[in-house]
Amino acid sequence: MAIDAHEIRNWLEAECPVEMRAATRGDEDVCWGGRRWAFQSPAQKLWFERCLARGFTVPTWPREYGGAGLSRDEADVLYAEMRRIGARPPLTSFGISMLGPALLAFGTPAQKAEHLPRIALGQIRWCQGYSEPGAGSDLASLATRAEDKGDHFLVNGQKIWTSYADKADWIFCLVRTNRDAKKQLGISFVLIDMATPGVSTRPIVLISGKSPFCETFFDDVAVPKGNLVGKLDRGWDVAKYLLTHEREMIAGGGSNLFDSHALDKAAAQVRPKDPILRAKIAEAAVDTYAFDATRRRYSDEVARGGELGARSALLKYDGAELNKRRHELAMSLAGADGLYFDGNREPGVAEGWLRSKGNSIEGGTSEVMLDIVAKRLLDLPAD
Amino acid sequence: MAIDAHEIRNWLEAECPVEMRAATRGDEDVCWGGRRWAFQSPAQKLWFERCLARGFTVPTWPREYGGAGLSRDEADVLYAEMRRIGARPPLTSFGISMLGPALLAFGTPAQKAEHLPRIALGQIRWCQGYSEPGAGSDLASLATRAEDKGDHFLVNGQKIWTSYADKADWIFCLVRTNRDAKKQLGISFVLIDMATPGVSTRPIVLISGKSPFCETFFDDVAVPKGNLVGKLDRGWDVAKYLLTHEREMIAGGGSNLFDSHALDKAAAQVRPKDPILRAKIAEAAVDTYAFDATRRRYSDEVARGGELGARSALLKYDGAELNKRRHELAMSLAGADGLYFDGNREPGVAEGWLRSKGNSIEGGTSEVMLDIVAKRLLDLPAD
Amino acid sequence: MLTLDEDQTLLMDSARAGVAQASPVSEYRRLREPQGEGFSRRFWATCGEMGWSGVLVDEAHGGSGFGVLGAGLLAREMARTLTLSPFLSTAVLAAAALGAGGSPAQRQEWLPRIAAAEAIVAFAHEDTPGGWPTMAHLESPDFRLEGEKSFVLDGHVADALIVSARTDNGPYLVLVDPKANGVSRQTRILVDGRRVATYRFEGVEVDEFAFLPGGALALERTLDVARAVLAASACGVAEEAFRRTLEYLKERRQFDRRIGSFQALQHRAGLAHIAVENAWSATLVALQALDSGANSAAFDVAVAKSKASRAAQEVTAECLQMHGGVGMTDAFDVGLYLKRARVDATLFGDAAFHADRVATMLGY
Amino acid sequence: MLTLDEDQTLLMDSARAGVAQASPVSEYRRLREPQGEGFSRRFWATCGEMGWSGVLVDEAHGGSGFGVLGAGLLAREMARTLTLSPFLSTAVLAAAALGAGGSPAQRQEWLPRIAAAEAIVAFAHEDTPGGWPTMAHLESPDFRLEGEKSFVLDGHVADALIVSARTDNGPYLVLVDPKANGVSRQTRILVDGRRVATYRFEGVEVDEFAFLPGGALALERTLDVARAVLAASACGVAEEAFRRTLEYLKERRQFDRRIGSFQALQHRAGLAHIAVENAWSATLVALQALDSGANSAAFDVAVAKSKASRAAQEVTAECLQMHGGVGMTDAFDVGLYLKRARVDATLFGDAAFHADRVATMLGY
Repeated sequence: MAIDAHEIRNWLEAECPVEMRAATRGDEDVCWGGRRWAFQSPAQKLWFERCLARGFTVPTWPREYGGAGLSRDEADVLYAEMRRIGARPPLTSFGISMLGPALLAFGTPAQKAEHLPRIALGQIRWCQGYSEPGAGSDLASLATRAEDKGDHFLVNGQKIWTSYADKADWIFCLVRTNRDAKKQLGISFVLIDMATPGVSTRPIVLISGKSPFCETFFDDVAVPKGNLVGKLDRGWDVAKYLLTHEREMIAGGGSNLFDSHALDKAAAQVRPKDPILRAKIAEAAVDTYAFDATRRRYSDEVARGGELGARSALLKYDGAELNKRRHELAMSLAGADGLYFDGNREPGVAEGWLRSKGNSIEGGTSEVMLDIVAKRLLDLPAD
Repeated sequence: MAIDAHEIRNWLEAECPVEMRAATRGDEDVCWGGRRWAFQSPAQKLWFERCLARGFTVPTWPREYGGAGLSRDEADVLYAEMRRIGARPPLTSFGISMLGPALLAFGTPAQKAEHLPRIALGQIRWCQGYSEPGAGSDLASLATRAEDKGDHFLVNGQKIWTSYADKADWIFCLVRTNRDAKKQLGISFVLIDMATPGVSTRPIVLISGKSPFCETFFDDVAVPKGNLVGKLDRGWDVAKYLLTHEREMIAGGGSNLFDSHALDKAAAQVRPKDPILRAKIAEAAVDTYAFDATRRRYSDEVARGGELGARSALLKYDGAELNKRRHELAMSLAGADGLYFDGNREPGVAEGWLRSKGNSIEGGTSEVMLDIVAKRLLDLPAD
Repeated sequence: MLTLDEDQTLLMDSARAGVAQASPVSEYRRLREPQGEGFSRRFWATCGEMGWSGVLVDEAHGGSGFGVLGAGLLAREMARTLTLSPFLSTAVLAAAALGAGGSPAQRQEWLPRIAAAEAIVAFAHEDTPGGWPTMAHLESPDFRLEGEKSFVLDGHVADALIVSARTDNGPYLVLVDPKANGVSRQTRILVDGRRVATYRFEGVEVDEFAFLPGGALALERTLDVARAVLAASACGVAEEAFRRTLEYLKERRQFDRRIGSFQALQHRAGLAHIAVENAWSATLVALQALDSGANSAAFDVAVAKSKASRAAQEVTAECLQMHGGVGMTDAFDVGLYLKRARVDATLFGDAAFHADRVATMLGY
Repeated sequence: MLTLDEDQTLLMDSARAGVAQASPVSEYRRLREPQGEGFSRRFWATCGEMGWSGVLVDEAHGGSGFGVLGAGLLAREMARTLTLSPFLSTAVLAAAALGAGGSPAQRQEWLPRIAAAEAIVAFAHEDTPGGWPTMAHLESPDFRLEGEKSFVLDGHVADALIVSARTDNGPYLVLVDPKANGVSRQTRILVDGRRVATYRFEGVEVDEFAFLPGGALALERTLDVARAVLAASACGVAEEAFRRTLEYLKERRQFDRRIGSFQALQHRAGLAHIAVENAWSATLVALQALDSGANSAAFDVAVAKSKASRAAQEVTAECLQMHGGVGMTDAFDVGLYLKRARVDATLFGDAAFHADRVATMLGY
């Protein structure tokens, strides 16, 4: 199926509700889907359904799984047209962005047939269970274990930082299936229905006051062996594939982590009277435009057939640090007014600032990213 | 001998030549002494001789060695009065600042009697031989060896960064006397007459174009055993004592590394038109005043009987980094005019900038200083 | 001498022990909740008993007279456990204003009650941006006050207000009864749980005895005292956050090592330590200069507030990062220090504002 | 696309090989000495043969027409070995000025000779601070030029000058014969060995055909091209210094380890790498924008010059520090890169100057 930019443009103009053409203000504007999903507005529902009919919830997935079967280049045309009118994604989920690609690469035909359409249709909401209290940056030291009980695994342990686990239907997890093997070996990638007895979650209150993350507990949870993705004890391969995929999305601008114009706009509005603050914003603007140029350059090089590889770590590091810097400066720009933290306040300067502190921790800490840059891009020795 | 501030003040007013009350502009204003010394002005000679007569070339040394026998508190009174009128030191040398204190602590009576008076009188100019091409930060891996030949050592090897070795009469050196012992053990502290056959020097041209340092070569140099200071194989103790002494001098403001007002003065003169540059200078000024407050606070705490200890590393680190930052900003303040590097140029903006780059290398690199801060002040583990 | 004398050391040590006992971080967590007053009257009474609320009040008025350095030492200790109390508003701002500019009658009326922690006196200075500038108009026989003030610390529970107002004779401080006709207020909560009020004054009648005779000089002095004490508070925040982080670095293991053994973190911890040390040194200089009446005091205060604000923000952010994911949770304390640092850094002029003043005072 | 096409890649690769062969760092060391001309006429001739001196000259005038991106690629390669040549003055500044603002006759006279590297044309723009601003006064039938210019690259050997001057109709560029009556000059040496001249113009007669018709727009275009190409040069300096430093980090041993294995140095090397990458990306954007005539070109150039200047200064300073003591010696090359970075960063506006322009263009 070839895609025609003109046709897409017309279709979007006709079918994308006006309300769905404004930037998402926060979680309340995101369409997540799932068993317990209730649309937040008629426009959201309409937009979701219209996209679904064309396979545009997952444009690059094969049609048999509910996608539109677009190539990457074709999908880029669609995305560009959507960006042009500021259209929101019809459906957002970790099933689309993370599990789907992993299943397409590692899943059995049965797994693909079972899970992919339900993701595409927004019927099942997924969450990710990687980190544990004792396994953060050092993920390979994870301790949640899955014992072989013949036809099923018995899973016991605890995950942390599972995004929206309290709202999710299923979770994809890294679990230890072999205690004798060394660290990365002996880990498997399994899918667990959150409705299984023994699964429980507890939201984590963040410093911003929000609770997008949970602790997730597994207490003698029985998981059918058919839910193992990839080979037994080789879940690390699946996780690594996903991680690369995730960081490449950042490179492609697929992350909303980073808004290269937000600081300028705020500064132009407020026009900082303080010359020192203005100087700091100006330098941050220069660094931000330069970083954005690197992100685009790498993306163009990949589009020309290059490999992004470990450069994704560079982008992750710098994007996160610049975003933190932007929020620090936005707070300074807001002055004392930015300190209000109650019901009456202006929307979210302080919340945004506090939330941004996690950017350099989640998805690989800045320290781990710099280790990767040094060792893999610069080839510096371990000794 | 008690010292009387009033008497000292009168004496200085009467005896310190007016020409000796201006800041030293560079090496050409320093009185170094030594066998080949020629005074650079009649005033320099007069001031030297008048101080010598009162033991003020080495005020805290015992009178038998040519000093004035002042206590530290008494000497502080003298120094304060000298600073008040901007009096230059009558004599400067590594013999006074480094070897003297080591001999006073570790020397035999014979060594003290032989060397200290000649330092006090400005007759012998000393240099320091520690670093080697393969032993910089890792000084303990030095390879210059001294073989026991009965009544003398036979010294072979190479030193680097020997300040003014081409102008010095004697050198104090760390040499390896025991190859089997581990690193620090097996090193000895010896005194070598530079006139001994087999000693040669070669000046090192720096990026600033100046050559204050040399490489010094020892080729079958015979050194009498009486020139060993401290115990055989325990020269590291002497060197460590000296290093602490050196860094404490920085804390006491005894180093001219750091001028906390230089940047302000330059900025107030030029009044940077560029607001970003002004902002950077303002932040540097804040950091500089704050650092200077720490230097004074530590100094006051030591004066009250505290120990400076490893905090000297903190002062060394921050003083050096701030001085480099000051010179970077001074270059920016000078703009394109600061780039001239020929006979016609304004005195030394670029030279000062280039010279400052060595601040964070000499006397312990910034990296080693931060290691010390982390391990000794913060007690962080080595694992 | 940039050292503490015996009395000052004693004050600091007893405050550290007393504050930790009377107002630990767990107490802060209780007090920050929106339903309460945002501070503990019991702890405020303790401040009275210990002589802390009277730190800037002379002995003749029942105070302990430890001076600005004493106030700074107390603020630094109180910051370590994130104490919420009217110390800054009443014991520092109001006492400084009355001490520097109050008439004998004004001082007699308020200073003993401040020293005894029997009154809460708030200081209203910041004109609401875009609101009315606060003016006092002479309409004989009395004055009328008009305007709007924001960020009035503890304004929600104040027994009296000291309001800065423009007059035809320059700026003046005016004592105002918050219950007077024409005064209205709204309570707000800041990101560190602190309460402030926004005050509106509409045709509020004040008589001539309400004006502090000290005028503009008293205002400047009060602001400088507040800035130096806030710098000290910021130092306490940064020091304590860093102390806890060092403990964490020595405990937390990843990759089979204590994370504090990683050289990159060691060097960054070293830099944080240097920042904290320099911030406290600069603050000590400023506190002493205010006590001695040194000519350099205004400059020293600007340096201290700029340095301590920046250091506190940067160091607490580093501390959070070094904690990794758990640092992002409200359950861990490190995020609380980050928030408090931001508030201390911002009130009465942030790092950039005071760096600009430094440059201006130095003539460029 | 922020990528190079085949021709551009070929140009870059051949320049890298050609420059390294024709003008290695050892050649730079010879040329910087004060006794010579400060560049090699032989290498300049090579530039002519290779089409490098004609990079901005269109094919109709004998150039290779690679455009601003081509000029940036060449400047970056030439910077790697610290090449000294009239490339920036003649092939970039003069060619850009004539191309953007020259009359057909002016272009016909000079562009072919520039493309062939048969002429050295210097660009005199910077009024000496405190000196006379350069003005062109109309005194019929001719004009008279008055003023003083500094930092005229290769002014000491120029066959012609292009001088910026104020006129009653705004700024104009004027072609001036350096041997004309009333022109005097003094040669100076910069910290990276580069020669510049200070020119004085006293009643220098110029006829109307000496003015470049392009006026102020041509001047702005020329400055922007020079800034972008200097940014590219600064990138080359930083990249090469860093490449050499990485080698050193992998070789040099202290404490029984290669120093490149110390995590603190690894992370700092990582940051240097990121700075270098971002500087080049921003520069590439600016070079392309100048070629495509994008509206954003002036902004992109300001970003690039600011970023590349700062990155080059900071990265070369880091490189020197990572070399330790030997970095301080003239015998090692790393210090040479530090000096060159400072000069590239300073000429035509430093990092702070252009960051200020960025802020102004963004409206704050």
